[in-house]
Amino acid sequence: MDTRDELNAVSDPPATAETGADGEVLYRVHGEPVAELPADLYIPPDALEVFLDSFEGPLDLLLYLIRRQNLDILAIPIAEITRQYMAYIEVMRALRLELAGEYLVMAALLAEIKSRMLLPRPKEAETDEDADPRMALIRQLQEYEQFKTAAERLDALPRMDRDVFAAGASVEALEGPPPPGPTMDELMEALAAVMHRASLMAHHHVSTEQLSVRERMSSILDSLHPERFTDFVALLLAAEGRQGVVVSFLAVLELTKAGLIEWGQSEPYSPIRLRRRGTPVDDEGGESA
Amino acid sequence: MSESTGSGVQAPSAATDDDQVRAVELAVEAVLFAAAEPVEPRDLKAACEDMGEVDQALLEQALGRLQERYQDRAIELVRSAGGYRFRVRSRFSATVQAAQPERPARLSRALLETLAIIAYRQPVTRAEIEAVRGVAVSSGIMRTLQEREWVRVVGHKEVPGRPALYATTRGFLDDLGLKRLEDLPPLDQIRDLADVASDAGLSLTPPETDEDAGPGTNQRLELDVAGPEPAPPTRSS
Amino acid sequence: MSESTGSGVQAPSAATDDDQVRAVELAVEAVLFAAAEPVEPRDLKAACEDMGEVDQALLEQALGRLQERYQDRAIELVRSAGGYRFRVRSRFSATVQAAQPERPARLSRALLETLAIIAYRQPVTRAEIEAVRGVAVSSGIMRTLQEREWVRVVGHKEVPGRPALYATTRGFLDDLGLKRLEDLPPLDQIRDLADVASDAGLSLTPPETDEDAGPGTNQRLELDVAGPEPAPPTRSS
Repeated sequence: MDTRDELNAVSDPPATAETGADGEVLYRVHGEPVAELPADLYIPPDALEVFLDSFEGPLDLLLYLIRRQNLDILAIPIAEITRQYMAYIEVMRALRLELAGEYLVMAALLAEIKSRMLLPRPKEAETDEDADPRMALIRQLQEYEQFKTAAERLDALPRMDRDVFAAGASVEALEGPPPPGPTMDELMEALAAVMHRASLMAHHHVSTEQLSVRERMSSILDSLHPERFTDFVALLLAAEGRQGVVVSFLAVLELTKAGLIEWGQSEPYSPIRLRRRGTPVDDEGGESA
Repeated sequence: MSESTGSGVQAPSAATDDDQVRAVELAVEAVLFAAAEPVEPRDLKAACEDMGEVDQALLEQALGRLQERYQDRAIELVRSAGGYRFRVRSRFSATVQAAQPERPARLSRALLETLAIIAYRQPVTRAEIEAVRGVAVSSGIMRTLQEREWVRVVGHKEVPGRPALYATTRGFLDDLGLKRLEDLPPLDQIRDLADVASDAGLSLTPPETDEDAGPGTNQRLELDVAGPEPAPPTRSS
Repeated sequence: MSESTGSGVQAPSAATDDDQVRAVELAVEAVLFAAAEPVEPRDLKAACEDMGEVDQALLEQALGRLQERYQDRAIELVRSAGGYRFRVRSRFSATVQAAQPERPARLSRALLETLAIIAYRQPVTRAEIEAVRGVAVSSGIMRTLQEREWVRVVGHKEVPGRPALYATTRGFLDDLGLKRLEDLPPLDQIRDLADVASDAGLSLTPPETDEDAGPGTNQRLELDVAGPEPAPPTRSS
């Protein structure tokens, strides 16, 4: 490949159109990016975003580009790979995927390697990295691939609770000093940790009100039968006042939304009745030794 | 099969039946030992569905054999409100206790997190708890929570497989000294607590935006279902 | 006891021994079924303390019998890093899964890659993990791994900032049914840089020269230094 083209590919990423020697096309139609992906991998346009989003980082993307062409890591055609890499970055940008800084750092590194390869090499300073600027990158790619493979193998091992299951028995019949109970502090601390982890912080507006609805959902669900209808009005206890009625009503709506209960009415204007969806749970049975 | 064939045919037929009983017996054994709570007879039948027709009689025969099998063992097969389960015989109380030399003074983090999520998200399925926690919830934890009577099954979600829906109990509130669930601190307050903790440089540093999907990308989707949309996490540093 | 007593005493003595083995067997059975996690031999012995001296041989005899007892059952007695546990035999996994319809969420690639690096390189800092993956490792992933008790902080590296050093736990091995770290699938061997060089038609000095560099620059070379022994190379291209 002509060195001038290589340079252009880096300094001028395919913002409008670029046709590579292998016929890969990446362009936009009416401002919409369209990528015709390599023949060895058909990706429906809808899945493109998912596809691009699925790279674990710049090394992963580079590895993909190299492997896709069945190339040995050790012989990366830097110019070609750089061009493709930039093309993918451009698509990510056009799709407004969150483009982590690492991708841009890698782009800069590729550009640097390219430029260094174009320069005449000073004979005296021939350590490995200087001899071939690709060396460091190659090592990094090899190492990443090593762990990528290891991760896949790790995932393939039979795992507790997914592929194999522990065998346990109830300890209910056992006697002994009562184990510790939960303290409010412990509970709150645990929940705070979960919320951090799960990025639940958006739930600013979950109030005590909603919590009472949640509780009511549990108790209503518990009181309903799958086979017998219950009068809706019976669930609204006047003794609880207006707030209690509202809570029950909201709970019923939530349960309906969750598909846990169903409504029935034998004829117009007759009482609205509810029952739990699904088949009955077994009734209490005696314990056998 | 005509009855005129006599014992020559009877024997293999009995053997086949016996094989089937044994197959059901083993399947039931596997399910009961892996379950977090008592298993209803029809769920046991469902677990054996690839063994042909498993009727009540066959199931009971298998259960009977299982019960016999553990007659003089350290565990027993019992039937209680929710169905069948294995439990450790009470005469091993001291033994089991002796095996835990240093009794944990507090509950495990995993158990507390699970309990907290059930309290705030009830009624909730195990998969939903896992989606929030980002890690699997073991059957052992669910079993413990129910045996301590802090959590119970209040129904089943009408989706394939009918997963159990968990809720907290009266006993849970009693143990916390609360009258009702809404006496639990509102989530806002817990958020503040979490912020304080992270400001203090404790283990609760806020998660980063990308890459965060512990159990895959569907974690975020699950959260969408459970509540208002998760805003970008607050990066407080 | 004198040896002159002959078989008249031998028989009861053997019977007593047998009773003792059986007592230990049942005690161990109770403890294992009651425990949510694998139980260490030490704790199993502690459970039998009121049965007189229970030495290693006796414990092993009891465990052997227990194993035999469940030979053709749906569950099996296994040993992993944390000790002994009963688990459902893998051929019944599908049955259990059918009865527990909610699959645990899949682990993200980001999490798995991070876990793999920690497993094979431990103890390792977050910066070192990031150097291998080429992207930032989110706090969420590190916390999820720790919450799941697969990873823990084992110390701090004595470099500026004293970053935490992460390692895998026994629970990690237990969850994968492994006895020790060496039982992990071997890492693919990375081709030597000298080969790389000769393939590339270059003459290079071996990479050792870089080893003295600071933590920032030599991360990639730590491969040769840390981590469990890379087992025989299985080169899968």
